[in-house]
Amino acid sequence: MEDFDAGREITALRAGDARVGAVAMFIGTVRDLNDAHAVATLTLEHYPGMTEKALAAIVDEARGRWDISDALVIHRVGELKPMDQIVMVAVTSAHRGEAFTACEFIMDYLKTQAPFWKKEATPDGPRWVEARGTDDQAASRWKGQGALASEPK
Amino acid sequence: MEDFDAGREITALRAGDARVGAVAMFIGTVRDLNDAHAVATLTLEHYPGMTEKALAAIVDEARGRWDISDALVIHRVGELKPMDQIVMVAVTSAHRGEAFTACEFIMDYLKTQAPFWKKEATPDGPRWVEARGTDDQAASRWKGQGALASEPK
Amino acid sequence: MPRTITLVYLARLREAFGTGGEKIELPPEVGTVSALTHWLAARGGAWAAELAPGRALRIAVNHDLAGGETPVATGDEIALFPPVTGG
Amino acid sequence: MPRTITLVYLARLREAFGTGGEKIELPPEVGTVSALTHWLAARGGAWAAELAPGRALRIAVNHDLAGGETPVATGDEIALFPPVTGG
Repeated sequence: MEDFDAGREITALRAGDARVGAVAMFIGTVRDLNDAHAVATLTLEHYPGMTEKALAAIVDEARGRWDISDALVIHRVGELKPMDQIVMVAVTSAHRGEAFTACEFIMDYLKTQAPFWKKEATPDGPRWVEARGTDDQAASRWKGQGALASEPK
Repeated sequence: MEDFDAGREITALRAGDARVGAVAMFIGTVRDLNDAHAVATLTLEHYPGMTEKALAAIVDEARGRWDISDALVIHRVGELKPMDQIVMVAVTSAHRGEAFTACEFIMDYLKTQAPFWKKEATPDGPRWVEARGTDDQAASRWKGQGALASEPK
Repeated sequence: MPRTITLVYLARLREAFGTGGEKIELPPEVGTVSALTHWLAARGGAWAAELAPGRALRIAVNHDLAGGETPVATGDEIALFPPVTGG
Repeated sequence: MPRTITLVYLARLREAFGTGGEKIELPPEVGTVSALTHWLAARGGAWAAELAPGRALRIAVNHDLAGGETPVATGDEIALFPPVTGG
Protein backbone atom coordinates (compact mmCIF):
# COMPACT_ATOMS: atom_id res chain seq x y z
CA MET A 1 0.00 0.00 0.00
CA GLU A 2 1.22 3.42 -1.00
CA ASP A 3 3.06 5.70 1.42
CA PHE A 4 1.42 8.95 2.60
CA ASP A 5 2.69 12.53 2.84
CA ALA A 6 1.72 13.80 6.31
CA GLY A 7 2.08 17.46 5.37
CA ARG A 8 -0.16 17.11 2.32
CA GLU A 9 -2.79 15.17 4.30
CA ILE A 10 -2.91 17.82 7.02
CA THR A 11 -3.13 20.62 4.47
CA ALA A 12 -6.11 18.86 2.86
CA LEU A 13 -7.75 18.13 6.23
CA ARG A 14 -7.83 21.77 7.33
CA ALA A 15 -8.30 23.32 3.88
CA GLY A 16 -10.95 26.02 3.79
CA ASP A 17 -11.81 25.78 7.49
CA ALA A 18 -10.67 28.99 9.20
CA ARG A 19 -12.25 27.89 12.49
CA VAL A 20 -9.40 25.41 12.93
CA GLY A 21 -6.71 26.65 15.32
CA ALA A 22 -5.10 23.34 16.24
CA VAL A 23 -3.93 20.23 14.44
CA ALA A 24 -2.70 17.25 16.46
CA MET A 25 -1.07 14.42 14.60
CA PHE A 26 0.52 11.08 15.24
CA ILE A 27 2.62 8.93 12.94
CA GLY A 28 3.64 5.38 13.79
CA THR A 29 6.78 4.08 12.11
CA VAL A 30 8.59 0.74 11.82
CA ARG A 31 11.43 0.29 14.33
CA ASP A 32 14.41 -1.92 13.54
CA LEU A 33 14.23 -3.44 17.01
CA ASN A 34 11.04 -4.63 18.76
CA ASP A 35 10.90 -6.58 22.04
CA ALA A 36 14.64 -7.26 21.58
CA HIS A 37 14.07 -8.78 18.11
CA ALA A 38 15.88 -7.28 15.12
CA VAL A 39 13.27 -6.51 12.46
CA ALA A 40 14.16 -6.83 8.75
CA THR A 41 10.62 -6.38 7.41
CA LEU A 42 7.20 -5.92 8.97
CA THR A 43 4.08 -7.23 7.26
CA LEU A 44 0.74 -5.68 8.14
CA GLU A 45 -2.35 -7.85 7.65
CA HIS A 46 -5.88 -6.51 7.98
CA TYR A 47 -9.49 -7.68 7.63
CA PRO A 48 -10.97 -5.98 4.57
CA GLY A 49 -14.49 -4.79 5.25
CA MET A 50 -14.14 -4.71 9.01
CA THR A 51 -11.03 -2.49 8.94
CA GLU A 52 -12.81 0.42 7.28
CA LYS A 53 -15.84 0.00 9.55
CA ALA A 54 -13.72 -0.13 12.74
CA LEU A 55 -11.70 2.97 11.78
CA ALA A 56 -14.89 4.90 10.94
CA ALA A 57 -16.43 3.84 14.28
CA ILE A 58 -13.37 5.02 16.21
CA VAL A 59 -13.42 8.40 14.46
CA ASP A 60 -17.19 8.74 15.03
CA GLU A 61 -16.69 7.99 18.71
CA ALA A 62 -14.03 10.73 18.93
CA ARG A 63 -16.34 13.20 17.18
CA GLY A 64 -19.08 12.39 19.70
CA ARG A 65 -16.83 12.89 22.69
CA TRP A 66 -14.91 16.06 21.76
CA ASP A 67 -15.55 19.27 19.88
CA ILE A 68 -13.35 18.57 16.89
CA SER A 69 -13.56 19.86 13.32
CA ASP A 70 -12.30 16.85 11.41
CA ALA A 71 -10.27 13.68 11.81
CA LEU A 72 -8.31 11.39 9.53
CA VAL A 73 -6.86 7.90 9.91
CA ILE A 74 -4.56 6.29 7.35
CA HIS A 75 -3.18 2.79 8.00
CA ARG A 76 -0.95 0.96 5.55
CA VAL A 77 -1.00 -2.81 4.96
CA GLY A 78 1.48 -5.14 3.28
CA GLU A 79 5.22 -5.41 3.64
CA LEU A 80 7.11 -2.49 5.21
CA LYS A 81 10.71 -1.99 6.28
CA PRO A 82 12.33 -0.15 9.21
CA MET A 83 11.65 3.62 9.21
CA ASP A 84 8.61 3.22 6.93
CA GLN A 85 5.41 4.98 7.99
CA ILE A 86 2.66 2.62 9.23
CA VAL A 87 -0.18 4.78 10.47
CA MET A 88 -1.20 8.42 10.64
CA VAL A 89 -3.91 10.01 12.76
CA ALA A 90 -4.69 13.72 12.48
CA VAL A 91 -7.36 15.74 14.29
CA THR A 92 -8.31 19.38 13.72
CA SER A 93 -10.12 21.53 16.28
CA ALA A 94 -10.56 25.13 17.35
CA HIS A 95 -8.45 24.45 20.46
CA ARG A 96 -5.38 22.34 21.16
CA GLY A 97 -6.70 20.42 24.18
CA GLU A 98 -9.45 18.71 22.20
CA ALA A 99 -7.16 18.05 19.25
CA PHE A 100 -4.49 16.37 21.39
CA THR A 101 -6.94 14.33 23.44
CA ALA A 102 -8.99 13.10 20.49
CA CYS A 103 -5.82 12.19 18.56
CA GLU A 104 -4.44 10.15 21.47
CA PHE A 105 -7.86 8.51 21.99
CA ILE A 106 -8.05 7.45 18.35
CA MET A 107 -4.55 5.93 18.47
CA ASP A 108 -5.25 4.07 21.73
CA TYR A 109 -8.48 2.61 20.38
CA LEU A 110 -6.98 1.80 17.00
CA LYS A 111 -4.22 -0.18 18.77
CA THR A 112 -6.77 -2.38 20.59
CA GLN A 113 -9.89 -2.35 18.36
CA ALA A 114 -8.92 -2.07 14.70
CA PRO A 115 -8.23 -5.36 12.88
CA PHE A 116 -4.56 -5.12 11.98
CA TRP A 117 -1.85 -7.66 12.77
CA LYS A 118 1.92 -7.33 12.53
CA LYS A 119 4.29 -10.11 11.49
CA GLU A 120 8.00 -9.46 11.75
CA ALA A 121 10.76 -11.06 9.70
CA THR A 122 13.66 -11.52 12.12
CA PRO A 123 17.02 -13.36 11.91
CA ASP A 124 15.32 -16.22 13.83
CA GLY A 125 12.45 -16.43 11.35
CA PRO A 126 8.98 -14.90 11.13
CA ARG A 127 7.20 -13.87 14.32
CA TRP A 128 3.66 -12.61 14.92
CA VAL A 129 3.82 -9.58 17.21
CA GLU A 130 2.01 -10.18 20.52
CA ALA A 131 -0.53 -7.68 21.80
CA ARG A 132 0.79 -5.53 24.64
CA GLY A 133 -0.87 -5.17 28.02
CA THR A 134 0.21 -1.53 27.99
CA ASP A 135 -2.00 -0.95 24.93
CA ASP A 136 -5.04 -2.33 26.78
CA GLN A 137 -4.18 -0.10 29.73
CA ALA A 138 -3.89 2.92 27.45
CA ALA A 139 -7.28 2.18 25.88
CA SER A 140 -8.94 1.52 29.25
CA ARG A 141 -8.20 5.13 30.30
CA TRP A 142 -11.11 6.21 28.09
CA LYS A 143 -13.68 3.76 29.44
CA GLY A 144 -15.09 6.02 32.16
CA GLN A 145 -16.66 8.31 29.56
CA GLY A 146 -18.70 5.58 27.80
CA ALA A 147 -17.54 2.64 25.74
CA LEU A 148 -17.37 2.01 22.02
CA ALA A 149 -20.49 0.37 20.64
CA SER A 150 -18.32 -2.24 18.96
CA GLU A 151 -16.60 -3.35 22.16
CA PRO A 152 -16.92 -6.95 23.27
CA LYS A 153 -19.64 -7.34 25.91
CA MET B 1 8.88 34.73 8.33
CA GLU B 2 8.73 31.85 5.90
CA ASP B 3 6.10 29.12 6.16
CA PHE B 4 7.09 25.55 7.04
CA ASP B 5 6.23 22.18 5.48
CA ALA B 6 5.26 19.88 8.37
CA GLY B 7 5.78 16.69 6.37
CA ARG B 8 9.27 17.71 5.33
CA GLU B 9 10.21 18.76 8.87
CA ILE B 10 9.07 15.42 10.31
CA THR B 11 10.90 13.48 7.63
CA ALA B 12 14.08 15.36 8.49
CA LEU B 13 13.55 14.94 12.24
CA ARG B 14 13.34 11.15 12.12
CA ALA B 15 15.75 10.63 9.21
CA GLY B 16 18.24 7.83 9.81
CA ASP B 17 16.90 6.92 13.25
CA ALA B 18 15.32 3.45 13.06
CA ARG B 19 14.73 3.42 16.84
CA VAL B 20 11.89 5.90 16.30
CA GLY B 21 8.46 4.25 16.36
CA ALA B 22 6.32 7.29 17.15
CA VAL B 23 6.05 10.89 16.00
CA ALA B 24 3.67 13.25 17.78
CA MET B 25 3.08 16.63 16.23
CA PHE B 26 1.10 19.78 16.83
CA ILE B 27 0.44 22.68 14.49
CA GLY B 28 -1.18 25.91 15.64
CA THR B 29 -3.01 27.91 12.96
CA VAL B 30 -4.65 31.34 12.71
CA ARG B 31 -8.43 31.28 13.27
CA ASP B 32 -10.65 33.90 11.65
CA LEU B 33 -12.54 34.33 14.92
CA ASN B 34 -10.95 34.67 18.37
CA ASP B 35 -12.82 35.58 21.59
CA ALA B 36 -15.73 36.68 19.36
CA HIS B 37 -13.49 39.08 17.38
CA ALA B 38 -13.22 38.68 13.62
CA VAL B 39 -9.52 38.50 12.74
CA ALA B 40 -8.27 39.95 9.45
CA THR B 41 -4.55 39.58 10.21
CA LEU B 42 -2.52 38.39 13.17
CA THR B 43 0.90 39.86 13.92
CA LEU B 44 3.33 37.82 15.99
CA GLU B 45 5.97 39.76 17.92
CA HIS B 46 8.86 38.08 19.72
CA TYR B 47 11.94 38.98 21.77
CA PRO B 48 15.00 38.10 19.69
CA GLY B 49 17.67 36.46 21.79
CA MET B 50 15.33 35.33 24.54
CA THR B 51 12.98 33.50 22.15
CA GLU B 52 15.62 31.04 20.95
CA LYS B 53 16.86 30.52 24.53
CA ALA B 54 13.34 29.90 25.89
CA LEU B 55 12.45 27.41 23.16
CA ALA B 56 15.73 25.54 23.68
CA ALA B 57 15.10 25.43 27.45
CA ILE B 58 11.60 24.03 26.94
CA VAL B 59 12.90 21.31 24.62
CA ASP B 60 15.75 20.48 27.03
CA GLU B 61 13.24 20.17 29.86
CA ALA B 62 11.16 17.73 27.79
CA ARG B 63 14.27 15.68 26.97
CA GLY B 64 15.10 15.48 30.66
CA ARG B 65 11.62 14.34 31.63
CA TRP B 66 10.83 11.77 28.95
CA ASP B 67 12.69 9.19 26.91
CA ILE B 68 12.42 10.92 23.56
CA SER B 69 14.66 10.70 20.49
CA ASP B 70 14.38 14.23 19.17
CA ALA B 71 12.18 17.32 19.30
CA LEU B 72 11.61 20.34 17.09
CA VAL B 73 9.87 23.69 17.61
CA ILE B 74 9.22 26.17 14.81
CA HIS B 75 7.42 29.43 15.58
CA ARG B 76 6.74 32.09 12.96
CA VAL B 77 6.77 35.84 13.61
CA GLY B 78 5.44 38.78 11.62
CA GLU B 79 2.09 39.26 9.92
CA LEU B 80 -0.08 36.20 9.28
CA LYS B 81 -3.62 35.74 7.99
CA PRO B 82 -6.41 33.27 8.87
CA MET B 83 -5.50 29.61 8.14
CA ASP B 84 -1.75 30.38 8.16
CA GLN B 85 0.45 28.12 10.23
CA ILE B 86 1.88 29.76 13.38
CA VAL B 87 3.74 27.09 15.30
CA MET B 88 4.82 23.49 14.93
CA VAL B 89 6.05 21.12 17.62
CA ALA B 90 7.18 17.59 16.76
CA VAL B 91 8.60 14.90 19.04
CA THR B 92 10.01 11.51 18.07
CA SER B 93 10.31 8.57 20.44
CA ALA B 94 10.42 4.78 20.51
CA HIS B 95 6.90 4.72 21.97
CA ARG B 96 3.78 6.78 21.47
CA GLY B 97 3.05 7.63 25.10
CA GLU B 98 6.27 9.58 25.55
CA ALA B 99 5.91 11.27 22.16
CA PHE B 100 2.37 12.50 22.86
CA THR B 101 3.12 13.62 26.41
CA ALA B 102 6.33 15.46 25.56
CA CYS B 103 4.65 17.19 22.58
CA GLU B 104 1.74 18.42 24.70
CA PHE B 105 4.15 19.51 27.46
CA ILE B 106 6.23 21.56 25.00
CA MET B 107 3.11 23.29 23.62
CA ASP B 108 1.73 24.04 27.11
CA TYR B 109 5.03 25.53 28.24
CA LEU B 110 5.56 27.43 25.00
CA LYS B 111 2.13 29.05 25.46
CA THR B 112 3.06 30.38 28.91
CA GLN B 113 6.88 30.72 28.87
CA ALA B 114 8.09 31.61 25.39
CA PRO B 115 8.22 35.33 24.54
CA PHE B 116 5.69 35.70 21.74
CA TRP B 117 2.77 38.12 21.61
CA LYS B 118 -0.19 38.22 19.26
CA LYS B 119 -1.82 41.38 17.95
CA GLU B 120 -5.02 41.03 15.93
CA ALA B 121 -6.31 43.38 13.28
CA THR B 122 -10.11 43.39 13.72
CA PRO B 123 -12.94 45.51 12.23
CA ASP B 124 -12.82 47.52 15.51
CA GLY B 125 -9.10 48.18 15.19
CA PRO B 126 -5.97 46.48 16.50
CA ARG B 127 -6.15 44.40 19.68
CA TRP B 128 -3.44 42.72 21.73
CA VAL B 129 -4.54 39.18 22.56
CA GLU B 130 -4.91 38.65 26.31
CA ALA B 131 -3.29 35.64 28.00
CA ARG B 132 -5.76 32.89 28.86
CA GLY B 133 -6.19 31.42 32.32
CA THR B 134 -6.74 28.05 30.63
CA ASP B 135 -3.17 28.21 29.31
CA ASP B 136 -1.79 28.73 32.81
CA GLN B 137 -3.91 25.82 34.01
CA ALA B 138 -2.63 23.62 31.19
CA ALA B 139 0.98 24.48 32.04
CA SER B 140 0.44 23.97 35.77
CA ARG B 141 -0.42 20.31 35.15
CA TRP B 142 3.29 19.65 34.69
CA LYS B 143 4.49 21.36 37.88
CA GLY B 144 4.38 18.28 40.11
CA GLN B 145 7.32 16.74 38.30
CA GLY B 146 9.69 19.69 38.80
CA ALA B 147 9.58 23.19 37.38
CA LEU B 148 11.44 24.88 34.56
CA ALA B 149 14.66 26.55 35.63
CA SER B 150 13.53 29.72 33.90
CA GLU B 151 10.24 29.97 35.77
CA PRO B 152 9.54 33.08 37.86
CA LYS B 153 10.32 32.45 41.54
CA MET C 1 -33.27 -25.67 6.24
CA PRO C 2 -29.44 -25.51 6.23
CA ARG C 3 -27.92 -22.75 8.38
CA THR C 4 -24.88 -21.66 6.40
CA ILE C 5 -22.32 -19.22 7.84
CA THR C 6 -18.98 -17.95 6.59
CA LEU C 7 -15.94 -18.33 8.84
CA VAL C 8 -12.91 -16.04 8.37
CA TYR C 9 -9.52 -16.82 9.94
CA LEU C 10 -6.92 -14.09 10.21
CA ALA C 11 -3.22 -13.65 11.06
CA ARG C 12 -1.83 -16.43 13.30
CA LEU C 13 -5.12 -18.39 13.15
CA ARG C 14 -5.11 -18.34 9.34
CA GLU C 15 -1.65 -19.90 9.37
CA ALA C 16 -2.47 -22.40 12.13
CA PHE C 17 -5.64 -23.60 10.39
CA GLY C 18 -4.01 -23.54 6.95
CA THR C 19 -6.91 -21.61 5.43
CA GLY C 20 -8.32 -18.09 5.32
CA GLY C 21 -11.86 -19.30 5.92
CA GLU C 22 -14.65 -21.71 5.02
CA LYS C 23 -18.39 -21.96 4.65
CA ILE C 24 -20.03 -24.34 7.15
CA GLU C 25 -23.48 -25.59 8.10
CA LEU C 26 -24.21 -24.73 11.72
CA PRO C 27 -25.46 -27.69 13.79
CA PRO C 28 -28.82 -26.99 15.49
CA GLU C 29 -27.32 -26.69 18.98
CA VAL C 30 -24.91 -23.86 18.03
CA GLY C 31 -26.66 -20.54 18.66
CA THR C 32 -23.93 -18.29 20.11
CA VAL C 33 -20.32 -17.32 19.45
CA SER C 34 -19.24 -19.25 22.54
CA ALA C 35 -21.02 -22.43 21.38
CA LEU C 36 -19.45 -22.02 17.95
CA THR C 37 -15.87 -21.85 19.24
CA HIS C 38 -16.46 -24.91 21.46
CA TRP C 39 -17.84 -26.81 18.49
CA LEU C 40 -14.83 -25.80 16.32
CA ALA C 41 -12.34 -26.73 19.09
CA ALA C 42 -13.82 -30.24 19.12
CA ARG C 43 -12.20 -30.76 15.68
CA GLY C 44 -8.95 -31.29 17.65
CA GLY C 45 -5.39 -30.52 16.47
CA ALA C 46 -4.72 -26.86 15.69
CA TRP C 47 -8.40 -26.12 16.38
CA ALA C 48 -8.23 -27.46 19.92
CA ALA C 49 -4.89 -25.70 20.52
CA GLU C 50 -5.81 -22.26 19.16
CA LEU C 51 -9.35 -22.21 20.59
CA ALA C 52 -8.46 -23.65 24.02
CA PRO C 53 -9.85 -21.77 27.01
CA GLY C 54 -7.32 -19.18 28.12
CA ARG C 55 -5.92 -18.51 24.61
CA ALA C 56 -6.47 -14.87 23.70
CA LEU C 57 -9.11 -14.87 20.96
CA ARG C 58 -11.18 -12.15 19.37
CA ILE C 59 -14.33 -12.69 17.35
CA ALA C 60 -16.20 -10.40 15.00
CA VAL C 61 -19.75 -11.06 13.80
CA ASN C 62 -20.52 -9.24 10.57
CA HIS C 63 -17.52 -6.94 11.10
CA ASP C 64 -18.40 -5.94 14.68
CA LEU C 65 -16.44 -7.21 17.67
CA ALA C 66 -18.58 -9.73 19.53
CA GLY C 67 -18.70 -11.43 22.92
CA GLY C 68 -19.38 -15.08 23.82
CA GLU C 69 -23.14 -14.48 24.18
CA THR C 70 -23.52 -12.82 20.79
CA PRO C 71 -26.05 -14.83 18.70
CA VAL C 72 -24.96 -16.57 15.51
CA ALA C 73 -27.47 -16.66 12.66
CA THR C 74 -27.73 -17.94 9.11
CA GLY C 75 -25.72 -15.89 6.65
CA ASP C 76 -23.39 -14.38 9.26
CA GLU C 77 -19.72 -13.71 8.54
CA ILE C 78 -17.83 -14.72 11.66
CA ALA C 79 -14.13 -13.90 11.97
CA LEU C 80 -11.71 -15.43 14.46
CA PHE C 81 -8.41 -13.69 15.14
CA PRO C 82 -5.78 -12.95 17.80
CA PRO C 83 -5.74 -9.62 19.70
CA VAL C 84 -4.95 -6.86 17.22
CA THR C 85 -1.45 -5.37 16.96
CA GLY C 86 -1.66 -2.59 14.36
CA GLY C 87 -0.84 1.07 14.72
CA MET D 1 30.83 54.46 39.00
CA PRO D 2 27.65 54.57 36.82
CA ARG D 3 25.51 51.45 36.87
CA THR D 4 24.15 51.25 33.32
CA ILE D 5 21.46 48.74 32.34
CA THR D 6 19.47 48.19 29.15
CA LEU D 7 15.69 48.16 29.37
CA VAL D 8 13.61 46.42 26.67
CA TYR D 9 9.87 46.99 26.26
CA LEU D 10 7.80 44.53 24.27
CA ALA D 11 4.31 44.19 22.77
CA ARG D 12 1.70 46.33 24.56
CA LEU D 13 4.34 47.94 26.83
CA ARG D 14 6.43 48.99 23.83
CA GLU D 15 3.38 50.78 22.41
CA ALA D 16 2.31 52.29 25.75
CA PHE D 17 5.81 53.67 26.47
CA GLY D 18 6.34 54.76 22.87
CA THR D 19 9.75 53.10 22.69
CA GLY D 20 11.28 49.64 22.36
CA GLY D 21 13.81 50.32 25.09
CA GLU D 22 16.39 52.60 26.63
CA LYS D 23 19.68 52.63 28.50
CA ILE D 24 19.46 54.01 32.03
CA GLU D 25 21.70 54.62 35.03
CA LEU D 26 20.39 52.68 38.03
CA PRO D 27 20.03 54.79 41.18
CA PRO D 28 21.95 53.32 44.16
CA GLU D 29 18.81 52.16 45.99
CA VAL D 30 17.59 49.92 43.10
CA GLY D 31 19.02 46.41 43.57
CA THR D 32 16.15 44.11 42.55
CA VAL D 33 13.58 43.70 39.77
CA SER D 34 10.83 44.76 42.17
CA ALA D 35 12.65 47.95 43.17
CA LEU D 36 13.28 48.70 39.49
CA THR D 37 9.60 48.49 38.49
CA HIS D 38 8.60 50.71 41.44
CA TRP D 39 11.21 53.25 40.42
CA LEU D 40 9.99 53.20 36.79
CA ALA D 41 6.31 53.49 37.87
CA ALA D 42 7.23 56.71 39.72
CA ARG D 43 7.72 58.35 36.29
CA GLY D 44 3.89 58.59 36.20
CA GLY D 45 1.62 58.50 33.11
CA ALA D 46 1.84 55.30 31.07
CA TRP D 47 4.58 54.09 33.40
CA ALA D 48 2.38 54.35 36.47
CA ALA D 49 -0.56 52.80 34.60
CA GLU D 50 1.26 49.82 33.06
CA LEU D 51 3.41 49.06 36.09
CA ALA D 52 0.66 49.50 38.70
CA PRO D 53 0.34 46.71 41.27
CA GLY D 54 -2.13 44.15 39.97
CA ARG D 55 -1.31 44.65 36.28
CA ALA D 56 -0.03 41.40 34.81
CA LEU D 57 3.66 41.97 34.12
CA ARG D 58 6.50 39.64 33.20
CA ILE D 59 10.18 40.47 33.51
CA ALA D 60 13.23 38.80 32.03
CA VAL D 61 16.78 39.46 33.22
CA ASN D 62 19.36 38.60 30.58
CA HIS D 63 16.77 36.50 28.68
CA ASP D 64 15.64 34.44 31.67
CA LEU D 65 12.25 34.96 33.31
CA ALA D 66 12.78 36.62 36.68
CA GLY D 67 10.87 37.23 39.88
CA GLY D 68 10.62 40.38 42.03
CA GLU D 69 13.59 39.39 44.20
CA THR D 70 15.92 38.74 41.26
CA PRO D 71 18.98 41.03 41.60
CA VAL D 72 19.67 43.72 39.02
CA ALA D 73 23.33 44.42 38.19
CA THR D 74 25.37 46.66 35.92
CA GLY D 75 25.22 45.57 32.28
CA ASP D 76 21.98 43.61 32.62
CA GLU D 77 19.39 43.54 29.85
CA ILE D 78 16.03 43.75 31.55
CA ALA D 79 12.86 43.21 29.53
CA LEU D 80 9.34 44.17 30.61
CA PHE D 81 6.38 42.59 28.81
CA PRO D 82 2.79 41.35 29.24
CA PRO D 83 2.04 37.63 29.75
CA VAL D 84 2.99 35.79 26.56
CA THR D 85 0.36 34.77 24.00
CA GLY D 86 2.19 32.87 21.28
CA GLY D 87 1.63 29.33 20.04
